[in-house]
Amino acid sequence: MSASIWLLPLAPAACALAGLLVPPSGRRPAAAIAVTGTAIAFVTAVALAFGGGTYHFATRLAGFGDITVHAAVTVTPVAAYVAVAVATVALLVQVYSYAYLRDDDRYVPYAAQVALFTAAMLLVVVSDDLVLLLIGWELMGACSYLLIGHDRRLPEAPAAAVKAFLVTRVGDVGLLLGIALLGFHTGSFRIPEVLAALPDMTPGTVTAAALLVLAGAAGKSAQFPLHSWLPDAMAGPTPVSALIHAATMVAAGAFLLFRLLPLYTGAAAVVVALVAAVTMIGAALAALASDDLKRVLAWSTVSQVAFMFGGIAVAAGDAAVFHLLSHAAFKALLFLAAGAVIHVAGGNSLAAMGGLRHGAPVLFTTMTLGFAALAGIPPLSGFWSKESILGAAAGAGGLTGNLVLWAGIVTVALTAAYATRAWLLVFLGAPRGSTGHDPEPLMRWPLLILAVPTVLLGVAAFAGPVSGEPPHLWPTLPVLAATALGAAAVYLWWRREPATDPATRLGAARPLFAAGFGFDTLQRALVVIPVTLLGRFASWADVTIVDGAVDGSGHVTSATARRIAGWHLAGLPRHLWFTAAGAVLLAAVGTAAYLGMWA
Amino acid sequence: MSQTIDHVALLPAYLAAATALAVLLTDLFSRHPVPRIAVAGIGFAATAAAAVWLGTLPPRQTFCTDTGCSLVTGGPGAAIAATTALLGLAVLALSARPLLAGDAPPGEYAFLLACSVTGGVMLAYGRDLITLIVALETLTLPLYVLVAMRGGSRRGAVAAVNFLLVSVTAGAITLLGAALLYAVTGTLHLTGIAAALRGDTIPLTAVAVAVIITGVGFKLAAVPLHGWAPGSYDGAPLPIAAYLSTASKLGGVAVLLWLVTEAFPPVLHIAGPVLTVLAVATMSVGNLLALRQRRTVRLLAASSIAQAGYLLVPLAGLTALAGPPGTAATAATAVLVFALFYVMMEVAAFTGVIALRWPRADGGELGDLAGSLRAAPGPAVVLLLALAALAGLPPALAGLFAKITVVSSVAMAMPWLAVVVAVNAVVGLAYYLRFGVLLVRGRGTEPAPAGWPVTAVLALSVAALVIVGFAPQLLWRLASFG
Amino acid sequence: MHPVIPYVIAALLFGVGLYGVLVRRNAVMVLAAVELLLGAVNLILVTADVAPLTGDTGHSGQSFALFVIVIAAAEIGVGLALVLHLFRLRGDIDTQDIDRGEQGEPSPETTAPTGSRG
Amino acid sequence: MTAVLIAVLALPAAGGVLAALGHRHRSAGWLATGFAAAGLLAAVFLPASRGDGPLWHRFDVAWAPAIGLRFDIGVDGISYPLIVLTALLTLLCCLHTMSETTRRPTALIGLLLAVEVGILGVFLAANIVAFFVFFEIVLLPMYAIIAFWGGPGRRAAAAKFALYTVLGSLLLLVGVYVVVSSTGTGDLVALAESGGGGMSPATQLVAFALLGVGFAVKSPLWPLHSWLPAAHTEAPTVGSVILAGVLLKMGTYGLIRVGLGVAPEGAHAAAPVLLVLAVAAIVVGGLICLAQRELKRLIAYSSVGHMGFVLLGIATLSGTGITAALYGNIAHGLITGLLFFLVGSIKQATGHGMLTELGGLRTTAPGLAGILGFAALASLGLPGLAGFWGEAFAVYATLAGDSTARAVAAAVAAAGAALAAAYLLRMIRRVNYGPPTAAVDGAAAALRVTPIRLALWGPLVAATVLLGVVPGLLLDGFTAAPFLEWVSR
Repeated sequence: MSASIWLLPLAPAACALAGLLVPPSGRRPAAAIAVTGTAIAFVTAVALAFGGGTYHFATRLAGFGDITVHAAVTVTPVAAYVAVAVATVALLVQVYSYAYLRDDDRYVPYAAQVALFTAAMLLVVVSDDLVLLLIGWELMGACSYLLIGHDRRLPEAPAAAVKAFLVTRVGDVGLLLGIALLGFHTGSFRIPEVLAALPDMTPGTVTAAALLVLAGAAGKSAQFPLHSWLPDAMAGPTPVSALIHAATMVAAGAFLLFRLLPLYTGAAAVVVALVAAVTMIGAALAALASDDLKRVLAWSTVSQVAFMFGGIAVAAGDAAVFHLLSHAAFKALLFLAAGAVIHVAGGNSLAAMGGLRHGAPVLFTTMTLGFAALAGIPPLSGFWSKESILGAAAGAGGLTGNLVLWAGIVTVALTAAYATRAWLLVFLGAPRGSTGHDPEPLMRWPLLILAVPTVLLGVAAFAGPVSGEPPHLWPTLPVLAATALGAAAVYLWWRREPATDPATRLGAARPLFAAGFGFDTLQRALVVIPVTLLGRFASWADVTIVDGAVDGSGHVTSATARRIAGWHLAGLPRHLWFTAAGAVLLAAVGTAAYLGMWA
Repeated sequence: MSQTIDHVALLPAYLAAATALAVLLTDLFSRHPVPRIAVAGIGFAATAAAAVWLGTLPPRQTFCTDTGCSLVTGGPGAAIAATTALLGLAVLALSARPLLAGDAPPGEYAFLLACSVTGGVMLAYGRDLITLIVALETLTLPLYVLVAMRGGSRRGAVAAVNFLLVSVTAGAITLLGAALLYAVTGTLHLTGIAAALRGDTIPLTAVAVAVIITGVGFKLAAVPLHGWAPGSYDGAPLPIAAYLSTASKLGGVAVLLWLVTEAFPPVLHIAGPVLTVLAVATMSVGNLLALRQRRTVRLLAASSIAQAGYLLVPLAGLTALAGPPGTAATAATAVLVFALFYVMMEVAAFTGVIALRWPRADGGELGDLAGSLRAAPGPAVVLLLALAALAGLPPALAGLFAKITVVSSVAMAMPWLAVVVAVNAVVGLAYYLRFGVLLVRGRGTEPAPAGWPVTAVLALSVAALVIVGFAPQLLWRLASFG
Repeated sequence: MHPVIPYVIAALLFGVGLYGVLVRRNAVMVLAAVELLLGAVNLILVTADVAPLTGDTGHSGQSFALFVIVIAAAEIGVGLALVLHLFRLRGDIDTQDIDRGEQGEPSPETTAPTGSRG
Repeated sequence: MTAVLIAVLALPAAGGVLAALGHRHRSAGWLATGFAAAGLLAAVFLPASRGDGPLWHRFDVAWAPAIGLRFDIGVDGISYPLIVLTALLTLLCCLHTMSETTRRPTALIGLLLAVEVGILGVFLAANIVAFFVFFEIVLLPMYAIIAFWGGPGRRAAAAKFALYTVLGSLLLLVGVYVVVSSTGTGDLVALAESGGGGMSPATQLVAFALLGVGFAVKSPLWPLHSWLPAAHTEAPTVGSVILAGVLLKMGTYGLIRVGLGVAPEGAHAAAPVLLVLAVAAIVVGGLICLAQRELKRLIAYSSVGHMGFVLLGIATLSGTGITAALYGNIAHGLITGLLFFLVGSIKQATGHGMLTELGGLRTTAPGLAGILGFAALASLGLPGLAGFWGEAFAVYATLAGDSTARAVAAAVAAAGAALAAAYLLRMIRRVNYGPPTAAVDGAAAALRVTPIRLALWGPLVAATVLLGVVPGLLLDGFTAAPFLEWVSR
């Protein structure tokens, strides 16, 4: 049983490698291979989840003198649930993609890359060694890079892909250093051993390591200030967005913090709470203002993942994972549905959508459930998971708890508002252009399947090991009130002028919100341009100064040689002068040496 | 004060002198050039053989007084004498065809060469100031005439006068040094000088030591006594230029070695700095000068100046010797080993140029040799190998070992001097590379066939380079000062 | 006895000779100046023989002086012959024009049939 | 089993001689390639019947005792991977030469094999003077490869390569004889085992400084690198591959085997300087790459950054750091070798190396674009590929010094890794993405991944993945070598 954990990452990985060897025309075999790999992982994950125990497997991977890297994997029940969620979403994405990318001649490598992406995420989920985790972690970054840049018709795709990779890579600098710091001070990269050795470390070191790891997690999970890549990443095909937002990349950060939860106490927890608070409110505002359906969803992901970070900050790991799972379900659903919507509407812009509820009932139903879960309408999954985090925050109290709680309540209101707004604009109102149609079966079934956990996960969770605590009155009531307030406000605005986007009520602030508070511009001014200029300067200096010194010495030699050769072009008398002068000079040297003036 | 004379010890010198005499007699009795050349060749071979044989015997000495001996044999001396004789043979082979063609009078040519070789052989064994200086003059005087022997060439005559005037001036400086040395020590034997210098010295001693080293430096074309070399080499017939840059230098090396090892051990603190300045100036100026040369022989001449600078480096290292006894011997061994390596490379280089320029008597412009590799692969490969050796790089391992010899001798005692050598070798590589690339690129004009004597010298010089490249220890065995 | 006077004279002689070597532009005059140098050397040798600066001498300086005279004679002989040879080929013996670098004879020579037998 | 040891050197040497003799005949080129293949086979079998000593096999005869030179060769876990890498890359280069249209292929192969002999000799040498001799063997053949088969600026580039590196190697020579003169031995094993053969710390510092500068030029370590971009840009593809793949490794390997081996206390004294230089190399190399407009030049500069990581590992003087440096060495050889094969093909097919002239490779030549993307990801140190281990653990070893300065150095170096991602992705974005440029569109046929190309690049791709996934393959060999223990105590 334990060794079968390896099937989780290795089955999709092997299928990915096999898929890369398929010729570009082999759509069917490529799809079959990719689906098989993911399915094996899915079955394994389900088996492990039902097994209900904790499984380990470890073998030595690399020895670097004093420290060893292990190929160690472990599956706890929680990890098994996450693995199930990842495998499920990935499997559905694979199926969906086969239809979605029907006309794409680069489907074959795409399918393999999605499989590799899945494998990398599963490796993160199961790995019990920080370095092994880092392998999966960065492999995900590379896969996201490849998939975001997939669409060659979109001129912005390559730039978005590079941005995604680079921003997360900047975070990974911190993660690498954090892992190194932990490994050095605890003598091991194995997570249980590292956590067990934490009490022996100085608090300062623990905080430093925690913050460094946080940088990596924030990068992958698109948390402030490393969030700017995620909205741009929408340039990738929609199923890839679903994968990134629901099951892989973004969830990985939260999951990593969950694995290293004991690190986050004291100052580190405050920082996490701050990051979460800033991110959840800011992203929700951006989602409220954005005109692009996928961007709304993207900002909402940023905001929702911040909830998970909030859970980590208040040491409610299980609650965070609970939200991760429910978010995986409804966000995957939303994205896959959005793909169909965009397909129908012919573009991403909300302004060009409307009235789709008639033509596409399945789409309408499932996406409505998704938005409702996102907004936190009871008894859908999103309500329970968000509530458990805020409940924990209320229970924790103090600076951290209050920060998370109040930011959470504000965000809940904003979430309800933007979810309502998007729902209204897409499905209600007057149809603009096509009234649409439901997607073909291969794209429809994944939506229907995902609707099940979207609805039931919250209730089911009380039967499972994730969170056994029933909701308390405080803060449930304020949360519900905030939800109602947000939804109602948007609805009322919309009712007054159904043809107008409720976001116009934001007035002058809207463009600022929609642009993510101008963070991209700031990032460009503070990082991109200085580094580019520095690069030009370094290049200039290298040629002019470093190499210039080398060339200069050559020129000096050459000029000296010319001068010396010139002296020799003066006929015999000069040779005689040299001879006589040489004798005198050397006699002087000899005398100086005799007098002890030499050395 | 009657002396017994050890004629065995004098055998190589006898044979060399006899060669000159025999050539003169043959010239009288035969009208044909071949016998004269043949007699000279046999004489040189016999001299070399005798020198080698003498080298295998235990050291002998003769003309001894109570202050020392005027003539001493031994391993290093044998190496120098034999090499000089072989160089005479090589030069003779290289000149054989032009001599037969009547470009120069074969009798005079061979006689003068034999005289010069006699001087060189005597230098290998002489151990007093008179013997050494007379031998040095015997080595040099015939060369004034030989340099001029390029068939009716004005350039040859100019080169000869150039060589002559600087040489006699330098000779006078050498003599001044010798006279001063005699004045401060009262003896002419090198061992006696050493004994006298061991006591109190006066400032004039320093001047005497410096001046005699300076004078000998002329033979090596050491800077600043080098100005004559490029012009004289370029004006001389190519084989004589080869002789000037090898045998003539070897003579200077011999004198310097005997002075430093026999006479100057007590005043190394004076000789060392003088040699250091000489070494640094010689290699630096030589290399820089070579960088700007456009004529083949001038380039080789300037490069041979630079090589003389490297040669002086191990001796220069003596400054820092407060060290164990035998260190001077080690340095001297290094010098001689380098000199032998150098002689081989230089012969190969000049022979290559001769073969590529055949039947022209001068080296021409560098551009005249462009594309030689395609036109005449054999000599071009030899020349390339010789250039690589002079640059001190594999595949010419001999050159690499030569460079290693120099650097290893001072790396510990005077690292800065070793670094100066390193920097100089870089400058050297620049022009050797340029020359080498020139030979490889394009398609040049094919030279006339140079005949078997040149081919033989070509083959033998390459063989020598390759052999000492793979078995460098041979040279240390030959040249060890023990 | 301190042989001051002979050494001073030798120094003067050498200096004058050196001056001649350096400033004379006529090859023959340079050779003559070299003779002065050698004369100075001889003076030193014989002076040192009779009045050594340090210790005793074996009176070998005088024989050395004889050798120097022979050397000088040989050098002058060969030297004058070469200068004459040059004069025949070139018409002048100004040292200033000797070895002015690479701008000597313009064309690379081929071997001439006539040797320098004269 | 010393026969195998000798065969490793003798087979390429014989091939080189054959190629030189038959330089006009194509068949001689194939024959020489066969010798290169046999040499690789021999190299692979080196671990067979290994002995227990510090070296698996050893062959030692006197050569020139007067200068401390012995023909003393041997192999251990540290040199073995480099030997195999050298033999492999040379074989691939020979095959490349024979399969692509090359002027005078046999002569080129002769020179390649001559270079191989020198490099192998460096990795095999157990005598410090023999090490130097082999070090020098490489110079002229490599010069000839650049100067006669290179691009338009080849003469100047080749001259700069030769003059600059010869300066380095001559300083190395001085260092070698500081060691030999003061210890009286040139035995690298004995010197390493005794921690410097009894040299005083001051002497060790002088020796290490001289040796270090020599190796730094060859590696090349910033700021002594400026010969490299020109040489790479002008060199033919095989020249670049050998240059980046293994020739540079002589410098880093030498720094470890000779620098740390014979002058450990000197290294200790110089470690802070090395650390600063390493970090500077990583950052400056990365920044310079960001502004490069020429493909080969960019990759050349990337070597400066990668070698910075190797130096960083060495500068820690710890077992972990040196192991990481050795690993990084091999990984860089594989990855950069592959990159140069790829960009060489692109440059040859399109006639352009400027990034502005390239684009849309993904559309025109998906296979080549894919492998190029793979190589770029490997080069930026993506975990799971070979490039990761060396760089990550160099950072780890630096951090493990437990001082603020070391921590800062580690942080800056890690940031340098992010820079590597920036410039490599910039390159990929220019070359692979976007609409195909005229130059790329016109060369579609020449950019195809033919079976022979696949056979050339496949082994490098496979090795990159294999070493990324199973690093223990090499690491166990490194850590088992007694040498590592001697230099990291």
